[in-house]
Amino acid sequence: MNLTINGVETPIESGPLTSLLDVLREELGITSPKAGCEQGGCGACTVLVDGEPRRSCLTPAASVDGAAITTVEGLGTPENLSPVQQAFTHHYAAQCGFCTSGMMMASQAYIDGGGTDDREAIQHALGGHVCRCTGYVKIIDAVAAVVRGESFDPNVTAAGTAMTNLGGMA
Amino acid sequence: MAVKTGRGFAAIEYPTGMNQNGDPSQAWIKVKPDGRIDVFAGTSDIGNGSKTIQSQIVAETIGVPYEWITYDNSNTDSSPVCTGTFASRATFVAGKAVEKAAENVRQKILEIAGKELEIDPADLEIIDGEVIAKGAPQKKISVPDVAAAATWGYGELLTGTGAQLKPYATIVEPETGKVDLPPHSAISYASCAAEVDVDEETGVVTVKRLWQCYDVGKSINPTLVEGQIEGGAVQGLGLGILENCYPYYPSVEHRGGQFGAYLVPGMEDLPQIDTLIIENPSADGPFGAKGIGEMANNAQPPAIATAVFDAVGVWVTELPITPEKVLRALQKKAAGADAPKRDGKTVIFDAELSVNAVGTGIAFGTAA
Amino acid sequence: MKAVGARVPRYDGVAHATGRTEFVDDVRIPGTLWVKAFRSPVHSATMTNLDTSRAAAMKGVHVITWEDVPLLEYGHLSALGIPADEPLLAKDEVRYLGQPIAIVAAPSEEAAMAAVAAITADFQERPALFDVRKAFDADAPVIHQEGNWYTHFENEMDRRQIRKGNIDEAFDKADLIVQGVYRPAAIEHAPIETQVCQVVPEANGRLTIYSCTQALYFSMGVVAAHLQLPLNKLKVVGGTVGGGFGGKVDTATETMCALLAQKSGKPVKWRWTREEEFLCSSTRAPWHMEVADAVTKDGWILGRKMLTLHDSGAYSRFSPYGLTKHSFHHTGAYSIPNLEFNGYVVYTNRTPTTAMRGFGVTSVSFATETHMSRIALELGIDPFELRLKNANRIGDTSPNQIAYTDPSTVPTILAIADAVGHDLTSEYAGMTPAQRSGDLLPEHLVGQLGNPEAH
Amino acid sequence: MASEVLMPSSPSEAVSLFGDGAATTVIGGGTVVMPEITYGRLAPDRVLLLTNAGLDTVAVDGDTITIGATTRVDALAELGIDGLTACAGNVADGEIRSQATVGGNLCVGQGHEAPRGDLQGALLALDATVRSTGSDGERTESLETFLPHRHARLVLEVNFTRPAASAFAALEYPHTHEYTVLAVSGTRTADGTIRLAATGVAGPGARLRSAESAASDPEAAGAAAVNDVTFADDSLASAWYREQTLPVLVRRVLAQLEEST
Repeated sequence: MNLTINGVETPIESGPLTSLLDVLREELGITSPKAGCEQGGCGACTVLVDGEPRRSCLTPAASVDGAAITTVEGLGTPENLSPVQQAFTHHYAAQCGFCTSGMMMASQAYIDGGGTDDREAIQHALGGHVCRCTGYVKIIDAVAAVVRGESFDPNVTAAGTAMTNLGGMA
Repeated sequence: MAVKTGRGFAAIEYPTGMNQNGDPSQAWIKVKPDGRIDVFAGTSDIGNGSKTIQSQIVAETIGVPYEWITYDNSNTDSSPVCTGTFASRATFVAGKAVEKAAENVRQKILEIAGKELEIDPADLEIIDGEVIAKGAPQKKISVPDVAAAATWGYGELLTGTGAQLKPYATIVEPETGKVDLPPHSAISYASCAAEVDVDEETGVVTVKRLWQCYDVGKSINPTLVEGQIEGGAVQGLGLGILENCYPYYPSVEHRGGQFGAYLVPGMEDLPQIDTLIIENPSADGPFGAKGIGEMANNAQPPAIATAVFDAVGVWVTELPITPEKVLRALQKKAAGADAPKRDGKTVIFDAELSVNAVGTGIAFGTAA
Repeated sequence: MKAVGARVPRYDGVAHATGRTEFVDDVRIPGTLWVKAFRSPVHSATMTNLDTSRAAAMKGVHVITWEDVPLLEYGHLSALGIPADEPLLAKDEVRYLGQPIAIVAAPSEEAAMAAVAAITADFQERPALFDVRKAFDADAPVIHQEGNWYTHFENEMDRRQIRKGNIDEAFDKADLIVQGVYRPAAIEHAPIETQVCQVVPEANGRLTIYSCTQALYFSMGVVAAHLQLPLNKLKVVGGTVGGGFGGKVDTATETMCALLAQKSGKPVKWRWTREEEFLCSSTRAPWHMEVADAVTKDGWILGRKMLTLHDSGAYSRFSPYGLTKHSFHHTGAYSIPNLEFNGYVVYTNRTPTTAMRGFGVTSVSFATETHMSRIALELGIDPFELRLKNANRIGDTSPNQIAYTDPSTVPTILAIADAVGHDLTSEYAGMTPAQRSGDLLPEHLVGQLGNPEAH
Repeated sequence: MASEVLMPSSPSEAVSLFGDGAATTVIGGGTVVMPEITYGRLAPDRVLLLTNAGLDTVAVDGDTITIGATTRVDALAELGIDGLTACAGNVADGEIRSQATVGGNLCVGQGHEAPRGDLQGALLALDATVRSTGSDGERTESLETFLPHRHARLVLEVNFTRPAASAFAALEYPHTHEYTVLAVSGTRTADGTIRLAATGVAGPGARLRSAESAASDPEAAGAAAVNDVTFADDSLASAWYREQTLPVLVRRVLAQLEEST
C-alpha cells in the first residue's frame, strides 16, 4: 500500500485492516492524531483523506490505499503557522491540546468547504468532536475568525471574548 | 409542541487550595548568562494553563518580558515539590511559590546590579528587563548585562527558590468540626442564572443561556480565566442535564463505555454564555488571585434545576435532569401527586427519595 | 509590558496547534511491551484459584499479581490520617466490577489481550450493595470487614460532624421547616487522553515513569511506597496532561507499570482504552444529601440539619477528604448560625470514586442552592433577595467557626441580578458585604459573629 | 488480525467472494467493525472489504431510486426526500456519515449500549426492497423480511419509490455522538397510503402498522404505535421512556405529513 502523507508518497507496511490511526502513529510516528477513543466517538484522530475529514481510527488502511492524507503536520510549522493554527493559538482554542489536532483538521475541512462564520453552522460541522476543557467557545471563535479572514500575530497577544470586568466591586 | 421557558438562579462559594491546607508547592529559578529566566516547578499543566500563568507571574515579579521565561515542569529530577494540579491550587498555591522564588531572584539581580552601578540595591527597580535607579532613570543596566556580570565577573549564580505552605488546619473538636486555623486560604464566589427550554411532551431540557459572575481575586490572564469559566459552564451543563455513569442509579446496569452512550456535552449543546468577573483580591494569592478552575462547574446545576421548575413546575433533584425524569415528574404533577408532604410547619419534598423511605438503618431529621 | 493581567500568548499554544506537544502516548521507546489488565468480571466476590501460569508461559509475556507488590496496600492520604484499605491488585476479595487482579506485559497489544484471556480465577459471587441508603440496614451485604462506612475520622468517629449554635432552638423557633433530598450522579472525568503510562528501566537501576498524572510528586510518592523504594530510584516525567479534571490524581497505572518494568527489565506502556476509562476508572461520586432548614416567614435561615451519604464506591481513596470539605461548606454562601451536619463515607460495590472538579462542594452547592430556591418559593420571597439577606458577610463565621474576611457573595449576586434585568428593591440593590448591623443583624445572628482580623 | 482480506473490484466479484457468507466479515465504511477489531472482540478470519466493489452507485429513474450498498449515509440527503434526509442527518456526525454505508447501517447488529441501524426506520417507511446475496444466492425482498436475517447476507442494493411526502421525528436528546435514541419515519404515497416505522425500539427498526391504520387520528395513531413494537432499556433511555415518547414522535411525523399536503 501507499499513502501520500502531507504531500510525500509513503509506502505502508501495516496490514490492510490496521486502522489509519495506527498506520500514522505506530508505523510512521506521526503523532498529531490522537487515540482518544478508537470508537469513532471523540474526533481526536480526525485527519483529511483526499481533503475530507475522516476518523482515522475507523478507517481500515486498505480502504484508503493511494489516498492523500493531511495531518496537522501538513498544515504549517511553528515558524509558519497556517491560518487555522494561528487562530487556535491566538484564541486559546486549545487548553490541554489533546482534541486539538482532530478539531483543527475538521475546522480546516469546514473552511475549505466554504463554511461560514455562523456559530450554529460551525457547531454543526464540528459537532462530533469532543473537547472536555474549553466549553467550545474559543474553538468556535477561532474558526469564525479564520472564515472572516481576521489576521493577528499569535506570538504577540491572545484574543478575548466579551467578558465584562467589574473590577473590585467588593 | 409545548416548549416552556424558565429561569433559575444560584449563588455559590468555593475554597481555593486544599481543604485544611498543608499542601506545599515549591519552585526554583535560575538566570542564564544572557538574562533569560528558567523556572522549575512541579505543577502539571492539565490544560488549565499553569505553564502560562506561572511564567507570567515570574516575568511580572522580576520585571522582565514574558518571552524571556522558559518554564520546566517536566520531571521530578529538576522540579521541586508541587502537591499537584487540583483544588484550584495551580495559580493560588503553586503560583505563590514561583512568585516567592522570583522575588528572591529579583533581589539577587538587584544586588549584582547595585555593585555594577554602585547604587544601593534598595534604590533600584527592574522594569522591562532593565535595572533602573529610582528617580534617576539614566542610571541603568540591563538584566542581561547583570546576568553576564554575575556569571563571568562575580562568579555567582543568579537563582532563587520559593515555597508556599499554609499550615494544616487541624480539627480540634471532632464533635463540632471546630478547627484551629482557617481551613481555607481564600474563598472564591460566583453567581449564575440559567435559562432553559423544556419540551413538555418529551421532557427534553435545553439550556439556552447562562449568565455567570465570578470573583477571581485577580485575573492574571483574562483569556485563561474565560477558558476556565466557559469550560466549567459546559461541564456544569453536563452535570445538570446529561452525564451519568449509572443511568439507572442505584442500579449499575447499562453503564456506557463509549462517547455515544456516556453523554459528554457536545459543541451543539453549547448555550450562550455571558461572563462577568469581579476582582476582589485575596490576601494570600499571587497578585491577589484566587482559584477559578474548580468552582466553575458548581453553580449551573442548581440554576438549571430551578429554571426547569420555573418552566414546567416540577422539581427534579436527582441529577442529571434527564428527559425521562422530567416526564415522570410531569406525569406525577398531572396526577396531582407531586405536592410536598406537609406536617405541621414542616414541608417535606422528595420524601420518596429519603433514607427514611428506603433504608431502615439510618434516619434523617423530622421525617424519622 | 505588564505580564500579569495581560492576554499573553499561551506558553504551549504553538506546540498544541502544531500537534507537537508530546503527551505520554507520543513518547516513542523501542522495544516497549504493551500492558493489559485482567479485571474482576463481577461486582462482589471471593476470588480463589487465580491462575496466571498459562499467560506467563506465553512468549515474551510477563505477569504481576498481588504477590509481586512489596507493599500491597498504601494509604494515599495517610498523611491526613486516612488509612489504607485498597490493595493495588486484588488478593482474595473483589469489590467492584473491573477491579484489577493481574497485569500483563507482552510484545504487542494483541499478545497482551491474548495473555489476559489466558488468565483464570474462580469467583464466588456475593450479593452486592449499590444503594447507599441501604448500607446501614441490618441485612445489607457487608463490603469491608469494618462495615459499610468509613470509621476513621478524628477520634475514630464513624462520621463527619458539624455542630454549631443550638439546632433544636432554631427548629423550635422556625415558622417553616423545609426539607428536601438531593442526589447528583456519578460522572466520568472523560478527559480525551485516557490513562496512560510508560515506564523505562534505566541502566543505573532507576525507573523513568512517563505519567499523565496531575500530581508528579504525589504519584511518585505512591509508586515509591508500593515498591518500597527511595525517591531517588524514580524519575517521574510528565507535567503535560491531556485533560484531568481530578481523575488523574489516582495513580491508576504508574505503580503497576513500574512493577512490570522491574520484572521484565523492559520498557512497558499501558494506555487505557476508552472503555476502560469509562467502565473502570474512578468517577465523581454520587451523593445523597438530605437538607432541612428552619426558616422564618421573613426569610431568615435560622438553622440547617443535613445528612450526607457520600457514595465512595468500593474503597475510600480521597472520599473522607472530600466529605470533610463538603461539610465545611454545607452552608453555601450564607450565614446559618445553627447547624447539625452528619456525613458518612459509604461503601458500595461501585467503581471507587475520586476527586473531580469542585470535589466535595459541587454536590453541596447543588443541594443547598436548589434548596434555597425552594425556600424562596415556599416563603414567596424573591430568590435574589432571600440570598442577599442571608449572604455571608465580613465577620460572619463559617461552619467551622472561622470568620469570613472578604466574602463576595453580595456583589456576585448583584451583578447577575443586573445582568438578567432582575429588579431589586433599593434595600437590596445597594447592598455591600460589610459587617452586619441594623436590620441585617437580627438577634439570631449576633452570637455567630467572629473577628475577621483573628487570623 | 485477519488472515485473509478480500477486496473485490466489482459487484459480481463481491457476490462470488461472499459466497454463502459463512465466516465472512463484511466491512463497508468500517465505522461498525473497526472498533470491534481494535478492542479485540472480533478477530475475523476472512474479511470482505467493499471499498472498491462498485456498490456505491445511486440510480434515479423517474420515481424509482436504487442505491448501492456502500452508498455513504450522507449521500442520501441528495435524493431530496425530506424524511430520509432528516433521518440520515440524524446519524452520528458529518464525518461518520461520510464514511458509514447504507448497507452497513441496515445490517448492523443490536447495539449493547445504544440503538443501531438508524436508517432502518426511514427505509421501512419507504417500503424499500433489498437485493442481497447469501447462502441461497441472490434474492430481492422487502426490507422488513430482510432484517431478521441481515447478519448472514451481503446487501447489494436498496430500491424504493419516491413518496409524495415524507417526514422524520427523533428525540432531540443532546449528546456528542448522536445515536438515534428513538425516531419515527413516515411517508405518504401518491394514493394517500401512510407508512410509519420506528428505530430505537427493541430489535431492528419496525413498521408501526397499528399506527398506520389509525393515521387519520394522530392521537389514536400515537397510542396505537406502542402495540407495534417492544422497547428496551439501554444507556440512553429506558423502555418506559421510549414507550412514553413514541406516541409523541408519531404525532409529530403525522403533523409533518399533514403540513406537506
